[in-house]
Amino acid sequence: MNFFAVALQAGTSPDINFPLILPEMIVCGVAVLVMFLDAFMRRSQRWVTGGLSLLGLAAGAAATIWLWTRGAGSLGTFNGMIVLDEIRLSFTLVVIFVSALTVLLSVVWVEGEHLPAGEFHSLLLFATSGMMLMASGGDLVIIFLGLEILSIATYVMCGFRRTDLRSNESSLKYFILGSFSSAFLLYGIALVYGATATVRGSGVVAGTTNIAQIGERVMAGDIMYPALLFAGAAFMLVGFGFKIATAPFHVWTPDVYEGAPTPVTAFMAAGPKAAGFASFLRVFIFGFPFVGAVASASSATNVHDAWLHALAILAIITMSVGNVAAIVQNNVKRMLAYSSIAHAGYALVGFVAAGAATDATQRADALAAVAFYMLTYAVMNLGAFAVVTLIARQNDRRTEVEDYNGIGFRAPALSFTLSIFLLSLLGMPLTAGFIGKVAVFASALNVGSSAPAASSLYTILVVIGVLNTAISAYYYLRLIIVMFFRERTTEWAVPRIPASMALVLVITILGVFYLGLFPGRVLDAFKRKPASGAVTQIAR
Amino acid sequence: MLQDNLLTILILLPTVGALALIGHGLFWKRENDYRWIALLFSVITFALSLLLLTRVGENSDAAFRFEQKTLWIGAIGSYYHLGVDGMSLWLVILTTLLVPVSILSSWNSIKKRALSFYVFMLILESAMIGVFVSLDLLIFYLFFEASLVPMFFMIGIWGGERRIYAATKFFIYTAVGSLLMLVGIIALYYIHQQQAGAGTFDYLTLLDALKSGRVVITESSAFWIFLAFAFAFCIKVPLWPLHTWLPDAHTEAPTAGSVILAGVLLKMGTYGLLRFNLGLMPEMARRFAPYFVVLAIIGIIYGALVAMVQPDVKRLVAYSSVSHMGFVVLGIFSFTEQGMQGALYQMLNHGVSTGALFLLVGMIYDRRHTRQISDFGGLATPMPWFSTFFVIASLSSIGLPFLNGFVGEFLILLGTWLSTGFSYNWVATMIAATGVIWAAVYMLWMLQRVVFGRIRHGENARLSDLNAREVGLLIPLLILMLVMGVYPRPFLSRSRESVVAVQQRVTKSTGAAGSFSVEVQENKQR
Amino acid sequence: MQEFRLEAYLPILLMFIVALGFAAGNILLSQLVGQRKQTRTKLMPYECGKDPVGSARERFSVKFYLIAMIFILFDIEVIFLVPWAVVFKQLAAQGAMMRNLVYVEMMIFVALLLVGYIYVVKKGAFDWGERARREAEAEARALKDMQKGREPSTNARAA
Amino acid sequence: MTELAINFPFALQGAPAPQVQGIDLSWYLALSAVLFTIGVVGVIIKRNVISMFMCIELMLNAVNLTFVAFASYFRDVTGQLFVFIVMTVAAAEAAVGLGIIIAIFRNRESLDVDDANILKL
Repeated sequence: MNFFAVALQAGTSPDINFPLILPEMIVCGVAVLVMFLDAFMRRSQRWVTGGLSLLGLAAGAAATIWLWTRGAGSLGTFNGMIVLDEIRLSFTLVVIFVSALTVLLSVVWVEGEHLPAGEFHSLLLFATSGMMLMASGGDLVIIFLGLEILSIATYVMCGFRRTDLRSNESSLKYFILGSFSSAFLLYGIALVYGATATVRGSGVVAGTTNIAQIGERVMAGDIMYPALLFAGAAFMLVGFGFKIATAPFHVWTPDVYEGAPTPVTAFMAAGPKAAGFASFLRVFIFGFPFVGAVASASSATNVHDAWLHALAILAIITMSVGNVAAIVQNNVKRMLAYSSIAHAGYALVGFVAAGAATDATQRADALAAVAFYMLTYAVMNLGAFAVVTLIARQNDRRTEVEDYNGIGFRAPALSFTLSIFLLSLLGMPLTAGFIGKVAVFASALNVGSSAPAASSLYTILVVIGVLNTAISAYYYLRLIIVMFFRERTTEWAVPRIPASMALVLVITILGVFYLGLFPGRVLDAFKRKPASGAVTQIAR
Repeated sequence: MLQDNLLTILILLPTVGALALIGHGLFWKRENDYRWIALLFSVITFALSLLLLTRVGENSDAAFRFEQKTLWIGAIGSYYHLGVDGMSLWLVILTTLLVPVSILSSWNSIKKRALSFYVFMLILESAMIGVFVSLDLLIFYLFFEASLVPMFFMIGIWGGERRIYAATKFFIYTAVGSLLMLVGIIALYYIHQQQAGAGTFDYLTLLDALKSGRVVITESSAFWIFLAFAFAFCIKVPLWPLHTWLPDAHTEAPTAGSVILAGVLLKMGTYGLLRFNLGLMPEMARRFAPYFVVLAIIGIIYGALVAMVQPDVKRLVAYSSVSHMGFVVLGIFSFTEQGMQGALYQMLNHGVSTGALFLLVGMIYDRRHTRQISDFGGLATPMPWFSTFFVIASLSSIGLPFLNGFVGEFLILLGTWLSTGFSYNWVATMIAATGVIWAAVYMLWMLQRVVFGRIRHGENARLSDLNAREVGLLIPLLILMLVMGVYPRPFLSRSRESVVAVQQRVTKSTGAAGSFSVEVQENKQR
Repeated sequence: MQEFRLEAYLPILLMFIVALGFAAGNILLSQLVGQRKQTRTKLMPYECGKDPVGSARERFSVKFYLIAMIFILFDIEVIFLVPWAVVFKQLAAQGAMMRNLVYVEMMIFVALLLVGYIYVVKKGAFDWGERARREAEAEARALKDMQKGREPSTNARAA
Repeated sequence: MTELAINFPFALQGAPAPQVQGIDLSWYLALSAVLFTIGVVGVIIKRNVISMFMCIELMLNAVNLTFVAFASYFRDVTGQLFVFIVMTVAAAEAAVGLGIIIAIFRNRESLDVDDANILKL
């Protein structure tokens, strides 16, 4: 249950284990520190705050790896509020990676736009700690809290270019629709909380918001109000669907991504999406698990089937809508926004596979595939947005496709790197995007091959995914075509590449090829259970 | 050392060359060096590829040589597995031969962005070699797709007027097909995992499991997987009616691009059909054979007829490719030793002859900047060398005896005649044979209008004949045409056992999906 | 039903006294210590800071909203203090270590609030000084211009 | 009153209807569902940013009502704890939201709140 509840009722000591949340504490602490520093420094010094942020993120990553390899001991799990498993840790690393690259991406940009660097970096770190909490939450309270920490920081970051109306508008739209979806999620949580109450003898045992407990009760068919559970799951599906931008809850994405400052767009497309997937996966796969043979005849057992099929349909719609709509876009950021919707759809295929998996190995494989997909998407997406930032110049002026006309051989380094990222997003072999897609699609086919009854569903999902990849070729290639196959008629000065930006490009390019050529280590690592003291469920 | 890692070296050497080019471009920026570096690397690659002949001797058995196998992605279970047998041997050598030839052909015609051009060319060479030597399905797919990108850039940047349209069409057509193949590959992996314990992408492991019956692909799965593979390869071949990307791509590509496209890229399709569709799903291959034969014959006739009315020489040669590749598919699906050997031989022939034709068209285009047949006429007078080569290449393409085309087409038609895989095989043979006549019609008619007759346009009279470089790069192709036409044994005997192995597999296998029962005749000609 | 005992409500009485004393003390202190300037505005009847005569649709300075928002933020944090205070005694009874832990945790929470407060101060949210006055005057000018139906003058816009 | 009693699907079969403070739990849930729906409809049909924002607050408070009703019925703290967090979050969102709205008004150089409906959210 929760901290206070247990303390009051049982009179036991609270289940505190600080090492378990060390990464979160480090990042959060550095965020406060950066904020504090920013208040006392006269001129905002981007290198100080940026460097400090990077250090903090590195320390957070180190703590995460330490948790993974050494473990946090079996002291406690804050009464099941925090989990320690490979899903949390792999998503945490992805999120930290995204934030670190965003810091590098924004350091020079923030200065060029005459914006306060310290504020930006502390917001970014707060958002990161929120995302990390989302990945590590074992209780819906923590997940909601993390989500809100993330969202509130991101609302501000979207509108960070205060004097630009596009940025304002993006921020407002994100704010309205983001809090709208949060309310849905919250209502879902409330209904699940009420639904999971059980009857013991003559008394009523309170409902729970602990995901593992929800899972146990659903498995046992021990649910007082099954109908409420369905409704709650549906509301949560909508809430999370908004956050990770699945169609038909994607309407905010293009506007927000287009209007937000480009580095923020890069961050939003990669980080919050990964974090959203982490908690979405955890809530649905562990909270409403596959019941199988244990099932009593109660209708509660069908929650799993219901969300699985809903999600499969969402995946199909998301992939198709994202790709088809991206074709007609003339703004590069908007195009990449639709592409990010499509990529959420591909990742959902892996999600469905993880949900449908009948044994633990299959599920672990599928979950690792989704985490890996998020990592590959983060790498190539951040790389692409880094180039877009450079080409956009100040005030995000040049983000139309025409602005890329014939720049291919004027700035070959930039254009070829962008092409590599686009081809990776498209899923060409030798790049990260290919392995990500293979991993996700393979997990779906794997599930399909071992569940012959419903196998056609998964095959259809994969085939639709593959056909969508072919559709996506059209708009990714379009940008390459515009850059290389057209001639430029107007003047165009080659943008100067600052050192931090060059570093981002080098990291992402190496990442794209490393993950594309030698993905084995990362994939294996994402499947590895934390060393010891891994308490994912609490025994009651 | 060299011998053991030969295939890896062959794949990597051109890429190393590309990196060297980029390095050179970054530090020295000397435009004239690029082509020399590219030529150097491609010639070394060619020389090394000849070492393959040392272990794949005449009458050698069907086993793979120069095998290399290292774990690539443990989590997925994919191996870096290479090997070469009689079927892939000649395709590799054809690739390594055509690349230096096409680099030479673009010696002066590629002025703009030369660095990128040669870099793409060398990367393309790596990918193409990789396709023919990979024995792991995922690696195969990887190279298969990777060959798209450089070609896409080559058409798009250095192509003709409608290059963007052609490049996009080329990319999307081929990508759609190969992506479906990817689904098929992953499905095979899990079928193996389900029945044999561990999943694998390894071709030989899969083949063993299927041969021994440890793994049986159910009929419905085999149906879809076969179609997925076949779709990918038929687009690449291209088989009618999936051929529409080809005339555009060939016509708009720069000369070197057309040579590589016709000479090597199309062969990936037929090679894939032969290796994977027939090897892994022989029952399905038998079941689908009649449809493939019909489509191949339509392709032969259609390609020839459309070629006849083309006003553009390059487009004419492009459509002739559709016709020729139809022959190859026909030969493959005859399931006789002659037919399949002929198909393999015809792949090489087509690479050499059509490659030479595209080179010649490119040379005349460099001089006149037009490819319209009506703009020429009587070139024999000002350009005797050119005309001689052009006539010989055209005749080889038609299939004149003593030239290479004849051997291939004759074997294919013979094989089709002897085939028992489908009924009315004699009808098929006869219709296909008319394709040869049509080829003679359109080629000779084109020759008549371009090379012979009197000069109708004044500027044609002042055209300079081929220079030493051009003659030099055509000579090897010409010698090949003659040698392959007169003395095909060294080629055929090396590939025979591998081809027969596939043929035996198709005709003898009786799997769960063997609902299509055929009276399989033991091939008496062996 | 528990017996009614008046002494149980003693803390509430104390609370009343402290609150009353604080308010009264402040008024008294400002009367005694503060300097007095009789301006026209100050001699106006008090109407919550608004002009008693004129249009009701008058715009406030954005500063008021800012203060209000900051107030809400700090105000709402108190709700975390209440449950803590409720269970503190029980937790503290479990031993010195637990007591210290729980105490330090709340101190960290308060310290974080303090950091936020210092940040707000340093960023000038409470700055009603010269700069803020200039801004307010510029806003007032812009308002007047608009009421007269003109476009806002350029210098108001720049301000 | 008995005629109005609706048989909610989550009422236990045969058992007496669960009550909170002498009122059926169902009524609390129905009220919060109605409030939530009003909020959702408001966000969808309103064109004024402030109104939309208020509708979102309404949704959040509807959720709070659900939580409190359940928590009170279960005699459990979890739900109430959630309410605390929701209230804090709502306050933070209010601050950020108003900040965003003010930023927009400054850039539009407009004093009228109703101008925000140009956005056509």
